[in-house]
Amino acid sequence: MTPREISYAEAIREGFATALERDPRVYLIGLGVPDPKGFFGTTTGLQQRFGADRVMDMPCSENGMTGIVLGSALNGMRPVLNHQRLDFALLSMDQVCTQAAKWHYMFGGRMKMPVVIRMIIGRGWGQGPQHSQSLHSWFAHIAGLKVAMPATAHDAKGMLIAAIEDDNPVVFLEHRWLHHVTGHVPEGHYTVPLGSARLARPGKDVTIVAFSYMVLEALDAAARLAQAGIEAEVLDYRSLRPLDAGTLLASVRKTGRLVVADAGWAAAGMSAEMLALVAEHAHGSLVAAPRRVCLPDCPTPTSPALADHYYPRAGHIVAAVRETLGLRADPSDLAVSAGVELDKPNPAFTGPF
Amino acid sequence: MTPREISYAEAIREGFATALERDPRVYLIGLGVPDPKGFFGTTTGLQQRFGADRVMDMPCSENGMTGIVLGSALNGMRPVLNHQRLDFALLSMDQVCTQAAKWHYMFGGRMKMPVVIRMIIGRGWGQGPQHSQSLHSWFAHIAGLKVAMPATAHDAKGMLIAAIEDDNPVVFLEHRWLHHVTGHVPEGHYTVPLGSARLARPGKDVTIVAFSYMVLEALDAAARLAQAGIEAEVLDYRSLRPLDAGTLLASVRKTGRLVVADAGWAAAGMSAEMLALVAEHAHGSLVAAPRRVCLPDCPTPTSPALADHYYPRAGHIVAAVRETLGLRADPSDLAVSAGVELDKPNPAFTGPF
Amino acid sequence: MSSSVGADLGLRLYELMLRIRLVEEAIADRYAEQRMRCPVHLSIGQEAVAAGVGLALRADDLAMGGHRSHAHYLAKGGDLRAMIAEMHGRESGCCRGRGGSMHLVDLAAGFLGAVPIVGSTIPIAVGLAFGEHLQKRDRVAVAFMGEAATEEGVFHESANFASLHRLPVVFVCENNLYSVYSPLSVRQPAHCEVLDQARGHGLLAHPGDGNDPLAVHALMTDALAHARARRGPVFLELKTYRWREHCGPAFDNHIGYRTEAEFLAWKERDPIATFEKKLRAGGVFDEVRVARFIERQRAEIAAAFAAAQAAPFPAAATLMDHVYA
Amino acid sequence: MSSSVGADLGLRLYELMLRIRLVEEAIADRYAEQRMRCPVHLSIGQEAVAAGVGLALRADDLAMGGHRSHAHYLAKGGDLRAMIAEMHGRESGCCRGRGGSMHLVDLAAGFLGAVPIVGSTIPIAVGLAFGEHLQKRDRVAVAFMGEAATEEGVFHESANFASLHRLPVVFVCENNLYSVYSPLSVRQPAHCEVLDQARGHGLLAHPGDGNDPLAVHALMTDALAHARARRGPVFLELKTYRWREHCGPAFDNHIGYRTEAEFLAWKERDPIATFEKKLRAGGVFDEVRVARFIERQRAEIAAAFAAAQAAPFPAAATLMDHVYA
Ligand SMILES: Cc1ncc(C[n+]2csc(CCOP(=O)(O)OP(=O)(O)O)c2C)c(N)n1
Ligand SMILES: Cc1ncc(C[n+]2csc(CCOP(=O)(O)OP(=O)(O)O)c2C)c(N)n1
Ligand SMILES: [Mg+2]
Ligand SMILES: [Mg+2]
Repeated sequence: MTPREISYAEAIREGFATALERDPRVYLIGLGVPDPKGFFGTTTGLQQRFGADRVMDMPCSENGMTGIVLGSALNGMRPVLNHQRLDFALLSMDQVCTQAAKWHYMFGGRMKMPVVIRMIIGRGWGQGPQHSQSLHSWFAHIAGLKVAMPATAHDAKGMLIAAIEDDNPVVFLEHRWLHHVTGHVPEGHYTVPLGSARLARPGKDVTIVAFSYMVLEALDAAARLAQAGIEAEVLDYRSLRPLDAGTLLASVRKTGRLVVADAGWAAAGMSAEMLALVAEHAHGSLVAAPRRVCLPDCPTPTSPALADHYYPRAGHIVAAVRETLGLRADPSDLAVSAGVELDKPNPAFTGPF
Repeated sequence: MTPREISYAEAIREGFATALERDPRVYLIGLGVPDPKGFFGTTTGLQQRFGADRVMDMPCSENGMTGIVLGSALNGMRPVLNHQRLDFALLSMDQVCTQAAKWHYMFGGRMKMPVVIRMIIGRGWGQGPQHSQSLHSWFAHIAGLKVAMPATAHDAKGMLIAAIEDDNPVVFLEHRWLHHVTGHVPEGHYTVPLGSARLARPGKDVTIVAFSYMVLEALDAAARLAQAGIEAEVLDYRSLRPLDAGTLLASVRKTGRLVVADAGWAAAGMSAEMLALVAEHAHGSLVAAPRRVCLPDCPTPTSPALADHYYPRAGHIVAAVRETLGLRADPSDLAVSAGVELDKPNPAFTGPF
Repeated sequence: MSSSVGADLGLRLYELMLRIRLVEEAIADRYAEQRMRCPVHLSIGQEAVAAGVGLALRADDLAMGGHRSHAHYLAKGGDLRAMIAEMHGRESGCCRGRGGSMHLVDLAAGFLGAVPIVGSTIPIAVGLAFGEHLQKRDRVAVAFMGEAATEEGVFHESANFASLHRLPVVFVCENNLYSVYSPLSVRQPAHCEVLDQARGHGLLAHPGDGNDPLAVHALMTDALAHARARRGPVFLELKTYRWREHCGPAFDNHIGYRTEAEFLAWKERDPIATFEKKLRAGGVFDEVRVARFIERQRAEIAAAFAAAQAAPFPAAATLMDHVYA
Repeated sequence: MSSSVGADLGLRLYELMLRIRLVEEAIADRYAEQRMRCPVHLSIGQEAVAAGVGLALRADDLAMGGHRSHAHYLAKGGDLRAMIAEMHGRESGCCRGRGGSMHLVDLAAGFLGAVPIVGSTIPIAVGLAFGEHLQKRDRVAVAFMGEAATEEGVFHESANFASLHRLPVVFVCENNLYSVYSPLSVRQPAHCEVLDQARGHGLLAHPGDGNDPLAVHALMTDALAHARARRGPVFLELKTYRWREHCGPAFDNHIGYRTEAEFLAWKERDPIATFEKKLRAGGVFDEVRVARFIERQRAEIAAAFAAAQAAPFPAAATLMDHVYA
């Protein structure tokens, strides 16, 4: 029997159904959570199944609604707040980072804050400057938060359930371009612990650390590199906080080379943290300068003509790996196969959103 | 004639007066800007001198007021928005990071956004978890912002004027514990360009990069190290964005050792960025693992008994430098001189805020 | 509508609505070609608001909008070619292709920007008015907003400050009953009105029929006089209805968040057809003029699309331009 | 106040105000010793609000506050020793010393937290009420807030949601005319009231004399009945006055943001002295009981300070405790 494969979006939906089923304190709330589009298919049918007081819509009030879910959590509930774009959550940074993250600590451990705040990272089809920010590095900076950013359908479900069952505020980040990607997902209840990195592909020549959607690009890059006889080890850093530094350090001690592929910006971000950890704790283990493959240091342009040059792809990772190996640059790395449209998550996508 | 010495707070006030004088488009706004306490003495007398339509109070509406100053900037003004604590600005991250930072870019360069947003970083005397966050690393992450964080009275005035004259949004960060510190400040108009690091003390054995208040601690550390015959070079990273990477790289190529002292948290922060830049661009130049001296990875506790162990001091920097030199740890590094109270910026301080 | 001024205003309102409708229908028709590779939020069915407001404004007045602002931009006199080019992601677009359909700007026309974050241009528009106030000038700023934007705290912060300083700003709230697929009933209490919230801040607040361009124009004319005379900001709640899906070119009454009957009832009240009837009844409808107008519009729209599609994309080398001024 | 129940309530209100006053005066008196090393925001002069609300609440009702919440905490039944220890930064503090004066909690008493960011506990208190609603329980949540908090957008977002779901929450707004040193005139339009804003969201909103504990108690009793019966949230605006500086122990009428005359006029209306006069006039003031009460309070306060100052500080090794649950 081949293992069951479902999409990342369906995995999220299963995770929700499992959590809603097991614990009457769990509820989902967010703009459009029960709407016909089902939040990119991740909540479809849940209101029908669990009722309007478990799966519900809300006003367009991100900051207030964050505080409201926090209060409900202090009073016995286990809410999941859903944002269709991470960008909208910038209205709620006080509640997320100054309140939720610090609540347990600043009240001396007397209260718990079991909330999950889910944010989708947009990309493609003109999402542009205000619908595509991937600010996971901000959240990773804040003690008291947990930050989950699964790359596979399996981890999406398992980490979502773990996040809901966790007694701390968890920022749960999903890249829009992962929703349609399928993978093996067990039925029923299981958890993937928050706080561990995943070895996505073993290798010995170079370590590629990747976050979220970039794990796919990294695996693609590793496959291409394998054809050139280069064995890349790919680490899926699905948990940004707590951060599993050990896996990174062990890998670079073995490979001696490091490329970090981030779905966000470089400056003072997670990619910097990975390089810094290696510098501090594995000094001398790198035989070549490490490389970061991140977004260029500018806002996201809307025009596909620019966005195509904005988002790094597998080819950029391959090129960075070549650099760490002292190999000559190969311009064909960045070639785009005929017919591939870089502003679409998959060929079936036709917009509008 | 000895050069004139005034405090950092007075330097800010002079900078404001100079800017208000020279350009009728400049105005200051913020909670308490014209009040009797004069915003820690940085705005005292300015309303009397320039009038209530140039120096004004506002409602307790951080997000809205940020948008309002942005709009006024689009319509010919050059506002300075003032927050008594950085923490309050978390309510305005949408306007600061999603609007102001991206405005010039996302409208194809057709509009400019000349605003200065000033934020004070609290510390000491029970400022605790919600009045002491130093989130400069967040702003450093965002393209389109400029981020200034002067450590001296001279730079405070010169960078403030430069910020006001700049056509981009500038986040201007002042550490509360710098306000009383005096230094040479020229009279009249001058600017310190945004985007350059300052060599605060030359040395050849180790590079200490410091941000904001930590520059003082770093200089203290360097003085102590000098007594042990160790010549530390101290770099004042007063500009986080644009970032002057060259100064850092040249210094570590010379010294071969790096300690970064940040007034904020480590994880995915500016300290990580400094280590990452060195790893990428000066690989092999470090003869020892670099060290970060940052806040512990937890919210700020209020009790002085804990805060005393929370904030890193010169001694921690000395200890870190010793590590990079392979010297034995000296427990006396962290000793606190008798009578020194670590929760006060200076002996004259008696609270309440 | 007996006077010739009235007749001319009527025809101009009619033509402006028609222009907006024709442009947006062209966008809808051509969307499937996949050459406009960005979200589009159409105002088809809501044209009376933009037209009534647009023609009441002085040319040098200022306006800002949101995600659904093609109509606002055009009504304020925004350049059609630059807008269509923007949707096509071209260097000739009003944002040089960096923004797309939800980021529109035409400085010459006084349209100072639209952004897709709900509510975020409201304080910025109030800031434009604050700039007028500080510089002792007399332009008025308009904040176009949907009714969901009143749920954002920033609307209230903006209204309070505008009211405090009696700033020359008019909040034009198009209440089309939905935010995406969410009806008002899951977002705002049934026992109070959007208008009450505005009044709570001391704004002069009026309801209006957002499908009647003449009513909108009259309300807006009064609002502008009030705001310009510094008697305080004004809030207009104009009820109307979006015909197509929230985002994209299609109709979507079948997907379940609203009924076909509700849609049909509103379609009955089509602002353009209804107004045409009124103009005809008043004897001021000018077949020839309108026919010529439509022809010219179609030509202009076709030319705008042709120009956009022929225009160069931004060069890759310019990716990092415009980050800093 | 003829019935014995009324008399008893009167005395209890009086005693609670007195307790709050005595505690805060002790804090003020001892602040210069520099053993409470954190900001303190005193409610001296505003005690009637906390007392009137506190005694109207059911013991299991819930409350949250802000930067100026010593009074709210005590009125809700919060543990005095734990509060004084908290101000001293001790492990025995209500937050184990991690919070200080602006972070108060007593779960047993139903006081679920105060934080210094203006307005930030308002939605959280509404969330407590939402929790009651979802779990079909009947406790009411109180959001204590200053009048400046109505300027924060989050208040409006919270009020809208509370109103939408008729949540059992009472917003208790102490309007003491100032935010730090900023008078209302630079923050809110003169031509509208804080209450109007609440009404705009469909809240039942009442003004009240924040210096009259009986009036507050009566208003709050009705408000609680309304909220508990799920007839909707209630907003009370209680006018009162802070006697001391915004933050710290001193008087500050000389520094220029308000006049000595204004202060004296309010001092004339001292909630405690005025109420005492009323109790005496009603013949229900009980000298002996009150004298004993004061004695007991002084002893309890002295003991709380002594205990706090003798209590151990948090150990350095516990710095990183409680970051994660
Ligand atoms: C802050 C924020 N929250 C959520 C969204 C998602 N969103 C995009 S358009 C929209 C609907 C807003 O409704 P309304 O203001 O009534 O305008 P309409 O679409 O009806 O014209 C929403 C919720 C957003 N863009 N910004
Ligand atoms: C979001 C935020 N902005 C500003 C401040 C600074 N601040 C502390 S207390 C205070 C006054 C608030 O006034 P009000 O709500 O009327 O309460 P009061 O102090 O009068 O009791 C302000 C502005 C803050 N703590 N939080
Ligand atoms: Mg709408
Ligand atoms: Mg007040």
